Amino acid sequence: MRRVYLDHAATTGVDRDVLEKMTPYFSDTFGNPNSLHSFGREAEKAVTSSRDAIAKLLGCKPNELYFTSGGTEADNWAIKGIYTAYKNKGNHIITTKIEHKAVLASCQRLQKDGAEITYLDVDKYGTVDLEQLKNSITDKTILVSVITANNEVGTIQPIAEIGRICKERGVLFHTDAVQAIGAVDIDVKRDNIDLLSLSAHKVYGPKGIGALYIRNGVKCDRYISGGSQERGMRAGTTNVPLIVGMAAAFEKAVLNSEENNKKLIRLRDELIQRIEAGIPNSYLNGHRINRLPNNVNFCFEFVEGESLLLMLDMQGIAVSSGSACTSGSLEPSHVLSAMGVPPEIAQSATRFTFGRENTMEDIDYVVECLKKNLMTLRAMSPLFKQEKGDAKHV
Amino acid sequence: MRRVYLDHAATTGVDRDVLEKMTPYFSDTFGNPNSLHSFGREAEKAVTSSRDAIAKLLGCKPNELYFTSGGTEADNWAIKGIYTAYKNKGNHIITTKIEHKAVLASCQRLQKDGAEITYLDVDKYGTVDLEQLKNSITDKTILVSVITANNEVGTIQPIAEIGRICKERGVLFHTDAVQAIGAVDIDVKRDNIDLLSLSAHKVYGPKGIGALYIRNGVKCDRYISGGSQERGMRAGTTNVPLIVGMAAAFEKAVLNSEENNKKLIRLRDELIQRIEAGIPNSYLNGHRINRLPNNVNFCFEFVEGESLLLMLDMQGIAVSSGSACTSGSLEPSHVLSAMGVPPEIAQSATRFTFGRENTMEDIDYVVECLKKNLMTLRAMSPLFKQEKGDAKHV
Amino acid sequence: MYSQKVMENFANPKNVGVIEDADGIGTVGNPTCGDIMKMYLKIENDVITDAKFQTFGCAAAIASSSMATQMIKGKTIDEALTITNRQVIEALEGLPPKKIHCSVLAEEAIKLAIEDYRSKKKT
Amino acid sequence: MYSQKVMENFANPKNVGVIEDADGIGTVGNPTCGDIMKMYLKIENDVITDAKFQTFGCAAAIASSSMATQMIKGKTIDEALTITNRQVIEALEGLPPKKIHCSVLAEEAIKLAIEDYRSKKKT
Ligand SMILES: Cc1ncc(COP(=O)(O)O)c(C=O)c1O
Ligand SMILES: Cc1ncc(COP(=O)(O)O)c(C=O)c1O
Repeated sequence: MRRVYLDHAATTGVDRDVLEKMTPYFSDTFGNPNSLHSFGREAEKAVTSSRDAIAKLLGCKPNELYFTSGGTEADNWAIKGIYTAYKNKGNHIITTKIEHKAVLASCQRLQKDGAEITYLDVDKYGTVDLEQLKNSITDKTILVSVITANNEVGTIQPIAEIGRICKERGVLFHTDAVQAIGAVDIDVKRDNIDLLSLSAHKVYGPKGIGALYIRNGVKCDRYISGGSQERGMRAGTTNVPLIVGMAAAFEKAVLNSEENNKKLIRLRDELIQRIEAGIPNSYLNGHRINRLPNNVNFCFEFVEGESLLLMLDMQGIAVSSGSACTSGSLEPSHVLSAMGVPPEIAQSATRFTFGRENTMEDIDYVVECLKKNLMTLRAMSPLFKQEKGDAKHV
Repeated sequence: MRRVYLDHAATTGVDRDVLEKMTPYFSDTFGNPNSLHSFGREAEKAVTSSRDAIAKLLGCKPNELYFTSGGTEADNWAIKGIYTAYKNKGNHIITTKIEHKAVLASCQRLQKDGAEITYLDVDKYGTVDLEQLKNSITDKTILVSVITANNEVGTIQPIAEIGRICKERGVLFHTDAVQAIGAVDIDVKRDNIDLLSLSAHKVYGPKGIGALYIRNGVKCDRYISGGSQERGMRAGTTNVPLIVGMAAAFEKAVLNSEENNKKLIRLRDELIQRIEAGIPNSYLNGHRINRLPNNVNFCFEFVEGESLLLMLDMQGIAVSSGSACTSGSLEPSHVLSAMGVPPEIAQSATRFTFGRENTMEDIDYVVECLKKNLMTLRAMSPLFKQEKGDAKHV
Repeated sequence: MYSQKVMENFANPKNVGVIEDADGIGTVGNPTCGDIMKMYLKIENDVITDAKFQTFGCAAAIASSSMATQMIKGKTIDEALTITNRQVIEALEGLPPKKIHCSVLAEEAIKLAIEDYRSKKKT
Repeated sequence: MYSQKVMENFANPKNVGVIEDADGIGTVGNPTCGDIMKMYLKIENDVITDAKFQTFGCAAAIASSSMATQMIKGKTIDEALTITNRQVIEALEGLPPKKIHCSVLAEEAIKLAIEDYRSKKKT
């Protein structure tokens, strides 16, 4: 059966070149970089050059990067580490209603410890309101955390402007760039970013490795305690092969980003156009222009998302209903809710995220299957009545 | 040049069979196990069977295992997660002076938040005193954490007895089994263990993956917040290939443990015997019998450990001075201090840890190099005076 | 995550549709919660001679509807009233814990449709 | 972690040993802290004609001793007194931050040995 993977925002397979670069560090150059002997020093060398390479891509110094077990840990560390380090200065954190769960749950955890959290609204395209941000900053505010680009609907935030506002007001700025690396042009110095979370597996790197950038001068308490790795900031034996893989994946993603993005945008816009032209009662979620190059997200009225997902799956097409993290939960996506999508419509949200290997032919196949499945599911739905090709609520 | 790796307690290379089993999950079966589509379900299947396999080896249920980014995270989670979950019941934790830094630093972190920590003493062999343990338990005690086998000197603790005491007294028992898996027979139910930390890279599995066993019924707060992975207990995209690798490595280590250990003990005892017979002023650290099969740790009077390490390294031999985590720090090992080794002697501690590929010929080479290097370094030392083959302080 | 039986009943659901002259109709659920199930029954001499459904919901909801309608066809209404969500789950060879409520909807839809039939008969 | 120069001076340290009839001896450090350096000087007409050392310590301590003794040989004691730990580090092409104290020991050992020489000369 034909298989079309359109869930690259959930995860990607490791690029063959990347895997090839990682492989020697599993069984051959396997030393612990903390060891003083030659086995350790060889491993340390690979870690150092990986760190240098990633720092260059982000516009920071190598000693401002700390490796973590992924984007989730980086988000936890940034939010919780800044809170405990600065809570004597203030207990107020500003974030948004459309953050990844790693940020939201970390903020909710801190609320139990006495933190006050402001969750900024977004407009119907999922863009944060800069006026509301400015008005929310008080002298108790220590941190603003805004996702660079949303993982569900793909909306890209005005990160540089947020950075400028935070700098002017003297509060720290964290951004979760897990979905944005390679897709959005980021320079942490130019954009006044104080902390930034990364993960490798969204851009053809391995799962289970990420990084937190912490600007020199920012105090961020360590989160994983123990040994002296990462200059005493993040304990745990250094994951050499995965770090090498992350650096290789990021280099490929960032250095080829123009070309990659051009191709992805063509696919994205074609699918959006074909759905809007060919499928009634379908609504695009997210911003039309300030949007991740690989993200298409639609609601299909009268249909529930999981059913559509599983039907497409039977035809070999992999998509996501909402985000991989929330599918399986009963509540509608917190992102769509924040954008004002009514719950019965939000139930049908379906995310298609393209990758390097997708083609225009994939789109033909997907649109064909989509039409057929939506016909079937809508025919089955008590909410749907076909009237002269037009659909209305019962 | 001949290379002899004798630092298996710091890390090991991934076993070829293990790597082969992991490899398909990087680029081929690369799905996110949280995804509902077939790419996700294939990945989920691999995670489920890995979890089942590890549970079987430990004698627990699969749903009592939670994957982490390594032993350090597992230790942090256990200590901090139990503290926040039970602090209303009591704020007292008992641990030992010879824990891994991941446990010690986590306890020190909690002390800042109001926890009271008792650090149990050990005798000169590094064994904890069970009477002191019993006498330390109060009605405020919520957790006892004792390392199964120490990573520096290899001493194995009476884990089953500690489990029994904790059960009788109604306090939870955590053990860090990172060095013990495969080397020590562990059954979490039989041994009354409530929480247990694991890591893959000490037994020929990959770095950056570990697990925490939490007995069903024990409340342990989540530590990494976010998505719903690991039944809502540990957020972050599931690291499929590394989990597969960990299961394969543990199976190989535990199922062949008798044979492996027999071989390692032969090497271990041979090296101990050769050093004691051939090198004056050398003192074995740790217990002679209750000792990890692969661990040899000696102090060589009048010599500093790092110098010896680097000389051996120039001859292709990789050892550790103290533990990989503490080498590079200026204080003598906290483990040797706790065992009563005077600091000027502790400076010379050198750890040799064997692995599957080592041979008796390696020992010949190591002893020969050791003798030569010690002669050189001692001749250089102002503390040493050779008098008829006997050494005395100046 | 779903059993083979669930997937069969989802991929090829039985009894999808509307009975225009139904003797009893039961509607349960709420689109804001993610599922609506509407069950149509044709009843002769207290025997269910036909059953159809329309469902807006996940695979488990569709499979539960398909299975429940199959289970009640040919049964008397008293027999149909004894059918529990557990029996629907068993017939489907299991449902994930998070999806148990879908089988409850099926049980409730049957009960409501029979109630509707009885209340209509009275009037 | 160590420069090539440090490793050379560690692997083949120059001036290891004892000068039995030394004119000045300086001992610094403390075994409980991990390093002891003992420096022996032979001095003629305020010129250092020979220097030897015994060191218990890490590679950086041994290399610093080796380098420092090389640097002072042939120098007048006044010249030798101007040698700073920075100069030792430079000559070694750098030391890791945690090992800076080893170069300080070398500077101190020279100063103490010269002091010893001067105090002996006075008496
Ligand atoms: C925006 C965003 N942040 C954080 C994460 C978490 O990263 P990781 O899967 O590496 O823990 C993800 C993906 O899961 C994401 O899309
Ligand atoms: C006893 C012990 N606990 C914990 C750890 C930490 O495990 P990891 O390296 O997987 O973080 C180690 C090794 O580093 C160890 O030896």
